[in-house]
Amino acid sequence: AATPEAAPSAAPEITTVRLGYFPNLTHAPGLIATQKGFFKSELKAINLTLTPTAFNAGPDVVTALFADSLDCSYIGPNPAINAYAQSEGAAVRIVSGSTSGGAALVVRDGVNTAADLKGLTIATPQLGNTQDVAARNWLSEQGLATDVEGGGDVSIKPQSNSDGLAAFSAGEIDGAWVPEPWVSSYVAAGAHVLQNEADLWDGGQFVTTVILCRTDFIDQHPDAVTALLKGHLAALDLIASDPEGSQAAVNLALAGLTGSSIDPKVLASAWKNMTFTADPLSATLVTSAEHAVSVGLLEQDKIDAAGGLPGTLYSLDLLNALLAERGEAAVN
Amino acid sequence: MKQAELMLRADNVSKSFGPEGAATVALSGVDMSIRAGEFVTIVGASGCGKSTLLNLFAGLDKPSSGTIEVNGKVALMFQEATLLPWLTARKNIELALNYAGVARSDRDARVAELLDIVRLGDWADKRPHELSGGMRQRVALARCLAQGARIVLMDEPLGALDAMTRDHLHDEIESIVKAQGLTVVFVTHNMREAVRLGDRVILMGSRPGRVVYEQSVPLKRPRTMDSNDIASRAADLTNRLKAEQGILEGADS
Amino acid sequence: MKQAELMLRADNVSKSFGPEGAATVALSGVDMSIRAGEFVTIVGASGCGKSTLLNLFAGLDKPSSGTIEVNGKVALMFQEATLLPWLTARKNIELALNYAGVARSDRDARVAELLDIVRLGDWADKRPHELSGGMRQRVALARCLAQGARIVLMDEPLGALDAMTRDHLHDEIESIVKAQGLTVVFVTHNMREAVRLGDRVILMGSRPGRVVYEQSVPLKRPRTMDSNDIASRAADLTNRLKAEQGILEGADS
Amino acid sequence: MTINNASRTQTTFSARNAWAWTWPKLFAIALVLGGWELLFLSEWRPSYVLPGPIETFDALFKMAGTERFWLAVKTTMTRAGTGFILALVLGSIVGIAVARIKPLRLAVGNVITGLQVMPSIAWFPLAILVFGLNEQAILFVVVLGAGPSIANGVIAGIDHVPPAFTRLGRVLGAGPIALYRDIVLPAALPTYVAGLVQGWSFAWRSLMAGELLVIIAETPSLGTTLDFARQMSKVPELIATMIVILLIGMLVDSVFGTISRKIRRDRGLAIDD
Amino acid sequence: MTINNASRTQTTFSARNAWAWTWPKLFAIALVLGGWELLFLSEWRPSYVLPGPIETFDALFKMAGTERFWLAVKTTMTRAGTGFILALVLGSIVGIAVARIKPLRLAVGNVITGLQVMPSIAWFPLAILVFGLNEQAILFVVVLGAGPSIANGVIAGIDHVPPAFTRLGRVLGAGPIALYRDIVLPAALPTYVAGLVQGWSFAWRSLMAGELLVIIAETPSLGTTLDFARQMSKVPELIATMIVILLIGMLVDSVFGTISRKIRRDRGLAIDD
Ligand SMILES: Nc1ncnc2c1ncn2[C@@H]1O[C@H](COP(=O)(O)OP(=O)(O)OP(=O)(O)O)[C@@H](O)[C@H]1O
Ligand SMILES: Nc1ncnc2c1ncn2[C@@H]1O[C@H](COP(=O)(O)OP(=O)(O)OP(=O)(O)O)[C@@H](O)[C@H]1O
Ligand SMILES: [Mg+2]
Ligand SMILES: [Mg+2]
Repeated sequence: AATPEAAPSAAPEITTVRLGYFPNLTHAPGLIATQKGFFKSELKAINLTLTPTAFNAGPDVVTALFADSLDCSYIGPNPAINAYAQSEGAAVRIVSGSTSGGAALVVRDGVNTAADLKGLTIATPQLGNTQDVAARNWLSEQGLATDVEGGGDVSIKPQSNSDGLAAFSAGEIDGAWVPEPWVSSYVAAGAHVLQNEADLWDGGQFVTTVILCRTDFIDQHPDAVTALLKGHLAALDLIASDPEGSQAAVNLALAGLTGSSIDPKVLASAWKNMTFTADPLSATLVTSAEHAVSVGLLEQDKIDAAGGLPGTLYSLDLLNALLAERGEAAVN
Repeated sequence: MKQAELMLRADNVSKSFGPEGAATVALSGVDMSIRAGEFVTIVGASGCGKSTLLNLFAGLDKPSSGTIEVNGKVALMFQEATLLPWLTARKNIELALNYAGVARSDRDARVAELLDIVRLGDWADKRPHELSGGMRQRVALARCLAQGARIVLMDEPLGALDAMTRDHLHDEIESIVKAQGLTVVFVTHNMREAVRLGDRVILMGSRPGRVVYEQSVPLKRPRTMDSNDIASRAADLTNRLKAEQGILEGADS
Repeated sequence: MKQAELMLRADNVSKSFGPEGAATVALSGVDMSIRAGEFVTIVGASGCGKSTLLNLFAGLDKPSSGTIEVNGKVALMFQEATLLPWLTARKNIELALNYAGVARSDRDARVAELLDIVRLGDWADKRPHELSGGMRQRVALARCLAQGARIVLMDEPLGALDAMTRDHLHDEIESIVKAQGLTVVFVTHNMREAVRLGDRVILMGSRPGRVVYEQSVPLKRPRTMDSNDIASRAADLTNRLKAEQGILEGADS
Repeated sequence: MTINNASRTQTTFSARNAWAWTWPKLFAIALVLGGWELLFLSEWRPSYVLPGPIETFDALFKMAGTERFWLAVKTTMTRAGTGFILALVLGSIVGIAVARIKPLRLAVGNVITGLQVMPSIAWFPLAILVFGLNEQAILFVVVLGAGPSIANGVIAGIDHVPPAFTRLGRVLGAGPIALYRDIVLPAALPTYVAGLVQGWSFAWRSLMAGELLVIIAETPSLGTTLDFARQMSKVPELIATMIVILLIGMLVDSVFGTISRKIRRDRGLAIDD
Repeated sequence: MTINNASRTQTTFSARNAWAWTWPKLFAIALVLGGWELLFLSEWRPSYVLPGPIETFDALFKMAGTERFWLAVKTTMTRAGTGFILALVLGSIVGIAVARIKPLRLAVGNVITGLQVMPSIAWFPLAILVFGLNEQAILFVVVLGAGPSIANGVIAGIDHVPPAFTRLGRVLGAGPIALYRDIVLPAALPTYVAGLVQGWSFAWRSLMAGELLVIIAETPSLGTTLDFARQMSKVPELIATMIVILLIGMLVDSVFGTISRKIRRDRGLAIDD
């Protein structure tokens, strides 16, 4: 029983926009825009400030959005769909895409075909996350059964990427379906790419990061969302025009948040596998969600209750207005 | 002499411990009335229920049947000197003064006075584990006197002391009791001590604990431990105790 | 009589507690020699170092200076009955038998025997908190006897007992000591008891603790507490104690 | 002041006692549920972040109706039990050794707490390296979580044994082993048992993290159930799992509580009430 | 058997004692480092999963050379301290109340352990709901982590106060507050202080998780440092951070240890050694 009190007239006064992102490579546009002050200057023009908050886990972002503690956030497609489905379509909207690509199945020497994987173990970052779903779906397409408990022809053992890498070096797992920069890290540790996820999608693109905002916030403060999107687009522009400079900015931002930065070589290699785009690639998200349903990691009835997919998940008018201003094609 | 106010009364008091079937009967049908200003000493075999009776009077335990009446504030000196190990002798006594409502400014002087009475003036700042057994007992005695209660129950308060210190404390206790008009119940195994101090001596028998004999001691005070009067009365009490226990023994082991 | 073997010896023993400057001197220059089969009783004012001396003999503490020699297994009965609260009276005694190497099959009978001696046959299966103070002391005594040591140190072992039980235990202790040829050091505040039991009585003075007087007791056994011989010797000891303490008091408070 | 025969009332024991035992619990439950329902009805937060008790218990009963749930409970309890017993044995041995052997104490005494404060996730890489991805790795994390706590409990217990008891042991002629077996450890038992509750909590919480380390085929677990509910933002399931964890914790506590009460009764530590 | 004057040797106290205090530690450190280096040299695992001590200490010193590191230590210690003190106050109050008020104990006694076993992450949603994304949310997680442990410590301590002391208090005429202030709590103090180490550990471990709840750019913390070193597979930094956590844990333990020793000495609980 979702009860959003969506009365635009009763828009509460705000002085700041609370934006979430992760210290992840896939959140590079957010990291760059924050680092370079793009958000700040755009918001300043409408007398708002930015309260950036870094997160470690998607669910916390969702809770924070639900709890009115956060307005918008860079986030992976899965938590976004969860938030949408759990709130029965009420609470959140995707306002823009951010990142695409940058995931692959990496395996140890001697594994050269899908068939070679039979009886082996691979890791994914987390049960039910994008890569996990992709891996299960791909394996089943290859005729290899998996199950949520790690049984089947190929045993999938979700675990944090760093544990996976340790397990890989210890010979405990034989491969992993991971996002960047982990693909590059595994390769550096002696693995090779068996399947680049990009090759599985039309046009080689599939969504890995979007910007998700509270529905209320979009309704009440479209100008603030527009300002955020402007900053986001500015970051995308920078990435396109100055890859080295943006990589340096990302590493600086990561160091600021985490105290560690990524080996520039790994970063450069990872960068090549990713595309940064405002296009939310909604078709790939829908397909990915269908995969999740088919492997039993998402409940169809929840999605139906929310109004289906894409349903009302996207709210791209503000983005499209900006794109139109810039003379670029609209996205959907 | 006009009958003084009734301070302590046990009316057909019984007390047993443990589950109904296998209970230990510590006291059975004990009647006792103690009037204001009386100094009653209780003697009796080990395990006959003396401590249990004092606990009942002090309200630490409830009788299994019968009634206990207590008419005023009670101080109890336990059989085993229970000092708080984290406090010095001085602080242990001060605590009692504090609860008795003695003003903070008066406490120091009062502690010094009490420690002098028990001859521990030099040991005020020692902690219990730094004191000998007898010293601990004396601190407990001082604390008991510090409570400022009108009714004082003492459970073998001088048991761990040498004759000399005992004599001294007999005098001190007697004079304090007299000066403050205290009502005292004093448990001891020393028959002479019982006669030396008591206005009345109560002899308890065991299994089950009960009152078997009472004797007023009309001797004039001051009394001395080695007076013949006291010796002969003490001998009489000892004989009665022996008789009482002898019966038991015949039936017993 | 040929001189028996030396069982315990203190040679110019001193013991102080606490930091160098503010130390409490518990014992100073104590010399003592106790031969096999001797029954030595120690009397002295409260706090004069009796327990400290027994601790040294038992090896629980080390002298600050001087030498302690001990020639055989020692049993010590503490001043405060220390029973293990999680064990019944029986088990407390059994533990000592166990350590003394008594075979498991013999222990039950031995426990029953010891509990009978201290007249607690019916209380074998009670835990310490279900016993009266005097009962606990008797269990501790039984345990001390259970240790099967040739040297037995007892620190006011009968202090919490009535005259009747005391008398009984005097006899029992005397006969056990004789039967087993034990060497005993027995601390008491009861002068008659000291004379009743001891082959030799040692009077200790306080501040600092030291030996001030020794007396052999050549009285024939069996002795009885109320014999005149014992009374007069006890009176003499009391006077000596008083004299000793009187001096102190004059100087002291 | 008159004190009357009070224990006479003990005859109507069972019925009254049961009620005295029950009502506070019922009252507390009613209070929590009532407050929660009120909060829910007040629409302080949308129901998808703060579901009402009805929805939550619905999720709980649905969950409890599945075989998978009971399998998860069984797996997790087995792991917790095994890990705890291992931690108990190792922690106790280390605790005794450290309490007894002075150089050892100086060497590693503080390290025990140092290990105790180490978050479980810090051990994951090591666990994988040493044990691989299997039950042992999970147990390793659990033992490293609970062991130091138990060892610290043992040390604290031994440290606070009244010296009268150890002196008694020496006087009785107990050898070092007998001294510990018969005197020091029994004397330390109450503190030790109290410490076990803490050890259990550490074991359990480490397990909840450790179960995410390795997902073993065909074995659902409470740790993953909790994490999955969280990852999927399924708040009713999350709260339902929390309730299950709470109930298990309470159950275990009442087991330890019973042991502790028995010990206290035996030693006369609980004289009244 | 001859016992000689032994305490004479106390004069050469300081030098010998310092050495007796130091060598076990040095020995233990040497042992650990030596074993580690040998393992490293054996090339059991590649150096990027198991770096050697040299590399690790290099990372440690590099880390310790940055201002950021000290800021992180300061932030985390401040949070731990604040959270612990809050947990101490609340846990103690709840513990005393539960130990003292029988219906309350029946109602919520077991719940305390139930809460104690709850993994920190389970509280994240509630923390965010109630407090939003800020320090309070982190403190909330810490308090919920450590509070129950401290409350349990208080309850255990109070439960094991010898009845002789409470009886004494009643005889002395102490009111309920005075009884607790002057007698029960001081008597429970040794157990209580021992329990505080457990409480601190819970606080610290909850904090390590709680710090991941919100990552604030200008305020680095040890929790995030640890987690990101792990997430980024920077094993030397991970181990270096673990060493820092270990050292802080040891430091805190030695503080509690000193308090505990003082208490024991005051009460004559530590007669020899
Ligand atoms: N652990 C200790 N620390 C400091 N002082 C102590 C310690 N043990 C004993 N003393 C001091 O040593 C002196 C002798 O004590 P001890 O217990 O030997 O006396 P005692 O003769 O047994 O007395 P009592 O008849 O009262 O038992 C006392 O002054 C006491 O304060
Ligand atoms: N808490 C208890 N549980 C069970 N039995 C008890 C308890 N307290 C006392 N008793 C029993 O009650 C009887 C009387 O004990 P009490 O302590 O009153 O004796 P007492 O006369 O003081 O003896 P003593 O002179 O040895 O101190 C004893 O048989 C004892 O075993
Ligand atoms: Mg008694
Ligand atoms: Mg003594």
